[in-house]
Amino acid sequence: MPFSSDPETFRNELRDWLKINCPQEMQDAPTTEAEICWGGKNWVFSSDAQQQWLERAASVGFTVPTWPQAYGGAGLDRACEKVFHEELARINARLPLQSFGIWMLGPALLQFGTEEQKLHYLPPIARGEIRWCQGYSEPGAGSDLASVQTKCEDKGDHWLVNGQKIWTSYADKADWIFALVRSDREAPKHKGISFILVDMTSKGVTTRPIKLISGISPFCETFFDDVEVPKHHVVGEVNRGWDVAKYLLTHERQMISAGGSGLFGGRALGAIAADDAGDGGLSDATSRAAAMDYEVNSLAIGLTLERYKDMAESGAGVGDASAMLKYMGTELNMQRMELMMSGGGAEALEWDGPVGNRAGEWLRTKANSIEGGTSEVMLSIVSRRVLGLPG
Amino acid sequence: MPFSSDPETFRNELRDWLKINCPQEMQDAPTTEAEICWGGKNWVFSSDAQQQWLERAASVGFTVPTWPQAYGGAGLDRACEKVFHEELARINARLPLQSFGIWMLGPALLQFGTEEQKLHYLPPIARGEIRWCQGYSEPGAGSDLASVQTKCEDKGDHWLVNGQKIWTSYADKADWIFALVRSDREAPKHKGISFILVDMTSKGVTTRPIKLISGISPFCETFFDDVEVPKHHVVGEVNRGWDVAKYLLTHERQMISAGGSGLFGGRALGAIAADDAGDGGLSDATSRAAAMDYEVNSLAIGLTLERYKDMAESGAGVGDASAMLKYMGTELNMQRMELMMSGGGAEALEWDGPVGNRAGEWLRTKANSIEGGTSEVMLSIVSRRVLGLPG
Amino acid sequence: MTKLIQTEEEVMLADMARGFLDEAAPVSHFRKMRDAGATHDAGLWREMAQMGWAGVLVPEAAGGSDMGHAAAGILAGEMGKTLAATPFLSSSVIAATALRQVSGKRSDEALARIAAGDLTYALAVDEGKKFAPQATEVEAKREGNGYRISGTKAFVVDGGLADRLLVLAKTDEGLTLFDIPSDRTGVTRNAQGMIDARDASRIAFDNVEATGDDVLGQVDDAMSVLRPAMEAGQAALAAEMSGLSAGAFGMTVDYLKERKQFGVLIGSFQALQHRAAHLWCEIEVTASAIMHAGRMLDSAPEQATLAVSLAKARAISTAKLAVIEGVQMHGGIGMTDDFDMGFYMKRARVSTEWLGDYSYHAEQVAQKRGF
Amino acid sequence: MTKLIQTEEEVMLADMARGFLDEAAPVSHFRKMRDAGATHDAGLWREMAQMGWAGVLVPEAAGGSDMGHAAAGILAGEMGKTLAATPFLSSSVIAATALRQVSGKRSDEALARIAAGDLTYALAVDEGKKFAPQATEVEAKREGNGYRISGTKAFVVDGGLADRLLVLAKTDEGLTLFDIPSDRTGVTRNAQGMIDARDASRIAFDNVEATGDDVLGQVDDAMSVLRPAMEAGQAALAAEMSGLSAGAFGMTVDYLKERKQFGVLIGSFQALQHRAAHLWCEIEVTASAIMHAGRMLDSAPEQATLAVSLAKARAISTAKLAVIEGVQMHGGIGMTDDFDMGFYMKRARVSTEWLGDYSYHAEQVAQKRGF
Repeated sequence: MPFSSDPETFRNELRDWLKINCPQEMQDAPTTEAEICWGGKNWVFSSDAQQQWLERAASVGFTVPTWPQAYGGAGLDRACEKVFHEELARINARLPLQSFGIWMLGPALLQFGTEEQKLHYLPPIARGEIRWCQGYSEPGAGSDLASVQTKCEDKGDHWLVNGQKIWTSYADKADWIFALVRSDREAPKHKGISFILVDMTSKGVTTRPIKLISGISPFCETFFDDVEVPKHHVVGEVNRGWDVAKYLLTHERQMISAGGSGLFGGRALGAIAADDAGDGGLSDATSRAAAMDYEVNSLAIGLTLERYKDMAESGAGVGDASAMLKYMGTELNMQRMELMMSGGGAEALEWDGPVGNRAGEWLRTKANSIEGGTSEVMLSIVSRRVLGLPG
Repeated sequence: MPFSSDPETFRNELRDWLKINCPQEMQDAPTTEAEICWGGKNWVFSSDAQQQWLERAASVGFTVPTWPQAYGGAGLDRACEKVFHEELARINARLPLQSFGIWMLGPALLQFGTEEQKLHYLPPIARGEIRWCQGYSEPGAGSDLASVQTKCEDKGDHWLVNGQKIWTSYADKADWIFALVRSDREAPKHKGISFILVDMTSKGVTTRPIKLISGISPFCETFFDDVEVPKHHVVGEVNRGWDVAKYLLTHERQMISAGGSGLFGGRALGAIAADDAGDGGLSDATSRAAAMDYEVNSLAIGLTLERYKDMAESGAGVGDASAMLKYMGTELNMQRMELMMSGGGAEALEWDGPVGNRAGEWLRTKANSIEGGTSEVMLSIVSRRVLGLPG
Repeated sequence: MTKLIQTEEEVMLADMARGFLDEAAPVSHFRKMRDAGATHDAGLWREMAQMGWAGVLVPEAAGGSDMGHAAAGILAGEMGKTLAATPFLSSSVIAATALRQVSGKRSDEALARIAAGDLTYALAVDEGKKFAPQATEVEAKREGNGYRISGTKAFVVDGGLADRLLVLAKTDEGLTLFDIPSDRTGVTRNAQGMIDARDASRIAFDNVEATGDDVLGQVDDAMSVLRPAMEAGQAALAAEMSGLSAGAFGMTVDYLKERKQFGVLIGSFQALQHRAAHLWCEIEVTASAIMHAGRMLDSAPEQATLAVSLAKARAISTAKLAVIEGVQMHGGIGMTDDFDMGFYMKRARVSTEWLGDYSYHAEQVAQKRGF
Repeated sequence: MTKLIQTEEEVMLADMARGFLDEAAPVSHFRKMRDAGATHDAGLWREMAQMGWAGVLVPEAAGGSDMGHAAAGILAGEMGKTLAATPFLSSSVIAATALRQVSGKRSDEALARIAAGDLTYALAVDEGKKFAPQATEVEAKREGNGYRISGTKAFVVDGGLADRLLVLAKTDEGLTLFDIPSDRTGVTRNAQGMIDARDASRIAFDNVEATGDDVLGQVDDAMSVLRPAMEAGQAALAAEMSGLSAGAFGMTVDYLKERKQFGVLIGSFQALQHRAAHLWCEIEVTASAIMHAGRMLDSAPEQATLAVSLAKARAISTAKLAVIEGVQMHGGIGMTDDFDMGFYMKRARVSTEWLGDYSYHAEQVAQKRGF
C-alpha cells in the first residue's frame, strides 16, 4: 500500500497502519538486549510479536523508511520521516529493526554502490535477513584508521585477504562484514585502501569477543587467513576505499552523537536524578547544579542535531562539522552517566544491583569518546578542516 | 636590639616590639593604593604613621625579615618568619614596605651578586630608599622571554643600551630597573643575554604607562636610547643573565601564585558571596556549588603553597614544579573574581559602583595567567621538565 | 515548527546587516563613542530605522517591517559582532513587544513612532544585584483616581536616552507596568559608569504622578504584558551575545593564524587548536538554541519560556568562554585597552546580568523540565 | 602543626611499603584475586601485620606500632597505587580508632588482636544510596536489660571477611554503636557483586540480640566514638585514592612516552601534554590536602573535620580526572578488561561513594568555612 507524501495525510495513514500492524508488546521500550531486533540468518526472535513487527514493517519499507522503495525502503522525505518517528514515539513503539547494515553499509552503497550491488545487498538488509558488521580498526592503529595493514592481494579471479581487525562490533553474530583492506602497498597511505565485502562464513574467517572493563562487550577481534573474496565485492573504485570510509565516518559520527543528544520529548536527567535521590530530592547544590548544566547542554545539543539534519536535507553539506556532533554528543553522554552513577550512589556500585547494570552502562560510555574516532581526532578535524588552523 | 632565634621566645619579643612600634593606623588593611608603601626617592608618605612604621621596621630589619642582617634584614629562619607573619596578621598590621626590590632583585643579588653589589644595593632596598622595576618582556616577544632584542654593546668603559621593554610594572615610579639585554648577538638565544642594572634617571631612558582593559595600570613601556651603563652594573656573569632570569621566574611564580592561594585564616569566598547575595543567601545551586568548589580548591592550593615553602626550606629544591603554583594559583584567582562578579551582579558592572571597583579587579586578574609566564608556558614547563614528555 | 535553518530572506537580511554594520558601525566606531563618552548615536539609529530595523517587530499597518523575532535575533546578532550600541533591544524588541500586547490607538501610535525611530523606550525593572521582577520594591500608591510612584530603579539599560520608561511597580494586588515619559516631574535619572560604556541609569522616582492611562495592560497584572516583552528581550540579547562570541572568536582565530612565537604560528600549537575547536563547537551548539528560541517566539510565543531561557543560558556560558579564551590566547596585547578584545569581555559581562544570569535561566530550564 | 613534608621515618616507611607491595601485591596480584573471585588474601594480610601495618594505630602497649594517621595515610596511599585489597581501612584504621576512643580491657584486647592481624572488623553504617549516618533506620529496641537489633545495612565494606561488625543503630534517645561478632544469630550476610571486585556485603539483622556490653562507648552517643573513627577512615581512604590517582597517572605518562601514532610519540602532542600537566598539578595539590589531614588527625584530632573533608573532596575530584584521562589517553586498549586502567576507574568510583561523596564533603567544608 502506498502512503501519501503529504506529512499530515501521511500522519493519519500511519496512525491507522500502526493501529493494525504494531503489536501491543512492541509498544514499550526493550528491557533486555534480546528484545532489540538485529535480524540476520542466526537471529532468534524473542517473541512472535517481534517477528510480526519486523515482517509487517519490512513489507512497507518501514525498517528503512528513507531508502528508495526499489531497495526495500519507504522513500520518505525528511518531513515524513520526522512524522514517522514522532508517531512511533507517540505510541512508544520500538524500532522494528536495527543494524549496521541500516546505519552504515546501506548509506555507503546508496552513495558508492553499483546498481547491481544496491539491488543485491540492500533489500536483505531492509528485511532483516542479513546482518552486517564493520571491519575498520586494526591492533596498534588506534586513531590512525588509514594505517590499514590487512593485506588484499589481486589473485586474478579473486582477492586474497590476510590480516586482523579489532573492535568489530557483533562480528560474532554477523553474516557479512564490510572492511577496509590494503590493496596497494606501494601507493600513499590513503590511496591504497579498498572497501570490501566479505561473507563471514568464508573459509579462513574467525572471530572472538573482547571483554571490556564494562564486562562482556559486542566488540570482537576478527582474523582473516587466506580468505578468498570475489572480485565484484569491492564498493566504489579499487584503492579508493578511503573515500567510502570517510563518508561513513561522517555518517557514523552523526549516529553516535545522536546517542548523547537530549530531546525535548525525553525525560530530564534532573527529574530522574531527583527520583533517584528520593525524599532527598536534588537538595544538594552540587548535584542540582550539575543536573541543570547537563540539561541545558543536552537540550542545546539535541537542537543542534536537528539543525544539522535540516541543513543536510536542505543540501547544505555538513561534512567535517559533523565531528562537532560526535565530540559534543559523546562528551555529553559520558557526563550523563557520571551523573547517573552519582545519583545511584552505593546502589550503582554493583554489577547487578538495585538500579540494574547502571555501572556497566557507565563504563561502556567511556568508549564513546574513543570508538568512531576519539574526541582528540574530532577536535583536530574541527581545528584543521573547519577553522583552517595550520599544521 | 637583637631578637631571639627561638620561635616562641621571638613571638613574645615581637609582640612587645609591635606594641611599641606599630602605629595604630597601620593596624588595618590598606583601603587605597597610596596606603601601600612602596618607598623610593619620589615616595610621598600617605601619613606620618606610614613613615614611622617603615623607619621603625627597617631599623630592625623587619622590611626584609629573612635577609641577613648585614644587608639590612633581620636574618629570621623559616620558623621565626612564620611567627613574624602570624603576629602581624594577628594585629592586622600592614607590611611596612613592599617592592620588586624585595621580591625580585634582592633574591637575585643574594644568589648571584658580588659582595660589593649586595652591600651597595640591598640596604637601600631594605630601607625603602630605592624603588626598583623589572625589564624583561619586549614588544612582540610574548611568552618567548629569551628572544631579548634590546641591544647591549660593550663600549670598553661602559655598556651602550638601545631597545624597548614592555610590561615594566611601575617603571614610571621606579628609581632603578633591572633588565635583560642582548650582550652577544652571535651566541645562541639563551647564551647571549645579560642581567643589567640601570638608573632610570640615566640619559636616554624614557617610560610611559600602558592602559589596560581594567583601566589605568602599573604597567609601562620603557625605552632605552643610547643609554650608557657602567660596566660593573651586571649581575652574575656577562652573557649568563638567563640563569639569573630563570631563577627569578621560578621565584616570581611562587610570589604571583601566592595571590590566588586561600588561607585558612582568611574569610571564605562563599561566606562573602552569601553576604553579597543578602537575604537571598547562596540559595541558588549554581552559585553555591561554584563557591564550594572554589573553597575546596582554594584551601588545597593554599596548603600546597605551604608545603612547597616547607620543601624549599628543607633544601628539597622546588624548581620547575613552581610552575604548578603559578598556574594553579592564577587560575584560582581568576575563578575567584568571576565568582565575585557574579555575586555582585548588576552592582559590579560599574567602574565605581556600590561594590567599589570590583570590575577593575576582575579584569585585572585576567592578566594573572599571562604576566610572569602564561598558563600555557607553565603547563609546558611541567610536561617537559617535570614529567619529561618528549618534544 | 519552521526548520532550524535560515530562510532565504533571513540569509539576505543577515548579509545586508553585516554589510551595513561593517561600514557604519564597526568596532572602531564604538571605540570612538567610548573615547568621546557617548553612549548613543542618534544618526546611526535613524539609518537603522530607515532600513526597517527599528520596526522589525512593528505591524506593517503601523509602518513596521514586522519581520518577527527570528529576524530580530539576526539583527541583534550582527550588532553583537561589531558591538554596535543602539536602542534596538530596549525600544524595538522589548517595548515594541510589550506595546503589541495591548490593542488601542495609543499603543499603535507608539509602535508607529518606534518603527520610525522617533521614539525610544527603556525597561525599568531591576533594583538590586540580580534580575528579580517579582521582588520589585518600587511602589505605586493609589491616590485619588491615580497613582504616586516612589522608589529607585537601577541598571535601567538605555535609561539615559529613552523618551519613555516602562516602570514595574507594586500596586495593591500585585505588580503593574506603567508607561510614562522619562522627563515627568519627580523622575531623576543618573547615568551609571558602566564597564561596557553603554547607556544605563539609576532612576529615582519621587512621588511621581501616574494616571490610569499610564498603565500598560491591566492593573495588578503586569506580567501578561511584561513576560512576552522580557522573553523577546532575553532571546534577542542571547542572539546579540552569540554574535559577540562569534566576533571575539573570529578575532582570536585570525590571531592564531598570523601570530608567531618560538618561530612558529601559535595556531599550530595543538593545545590551542583543541581549545579553539572546542570553543567553536560551543558556539555552534549555542547558535542552535538561539535560532530555536526565535522560531518558538514566532510560532508559539506562549510556550517559548523554555526555549528562551535555554538560549540565554547557553549564550552566557559560551560568551564567557569566548572572551576568556580570546584574551588568554592573545596574551598581553589582549589585556591592553588599545585592543578590542576587552570591549567584548566587558559587554559579555553586562549582557550576562541583564534580564537574568545563567543561574536564573538554568533554574527556569530545570523547572520547565520538571526538576 | 608539623611541617607539610615527610619526615625521614615517613620517607623510609613509604619506600619500604612500596618495595613490599611491588613484590607481594602488584596489580597483577589483584587481577589474580579478581579472576579467582577472591576478595581477601589472608596470607598477604598476615605479612602486613608482621610489618606492623595492621597495628599502625594501635598503642605500643597493646603490641601496635602506633605510627599515627599520617603514617596510616602513607600506607593506604601505597596500597592505592597497586590496588592492594586488604582489611587495612576497616580494621586497622576505622575499628582501631573507634576502639581507642573507649578505655578498658576488652578494647585493649581487641586492639592487640587487630595489631596481630588476628581480628578483622567492618563498619556497618550505610543503608541507602548515600553516606548518611544520621539517617540510620536500623533499630536497636530495648528488651529486658539488652537490645534487639533489626534492619538491613548495605555497602558494608569488608563485611564478608570481618570477624566483628561495628553496627550503627537507632536507640531511644539517639544513635548507638554496637560491636558484635558477625556470626551472631540473626545476622545474615550477602556478598554484593561490587564493580571494584572488593569485599562488600548487604547485612540483614533479624531481631539480633545485643547486651550492654556490646555497646561501644555510650548508649545514644555513637558519634563521640564513630566521628573520630569515620574521619580517620575518610582521611586514609582519601590517601588511598590519591595513591590510586598517582598509580593511574604513572601508567598514563609511561604510555604517552612509548606509544606512537601517526608516526610520532603521542606524548609529543601538546594537547595531551597540557592535559597531563594539568592532571599532575591536581595530583600535587591533592597530595597537600592528604598530608595536612594526616597531620591534623595526629596533632589536633578534634579539629580535623575540615582538613579531612577537604582531603576526601580533593581526592575524589582528582581521582575522577585521573582515571577518565587514563582511559581516554590510552584509547581503545584502556577500555579492555585485559588492561589494568579499568581497575583504577572502578575502584575510584567505589571509593568516591564510601564514607561520603564529593557533595557530602564539599558541604562539610562549606559549613566549617561559614557558608
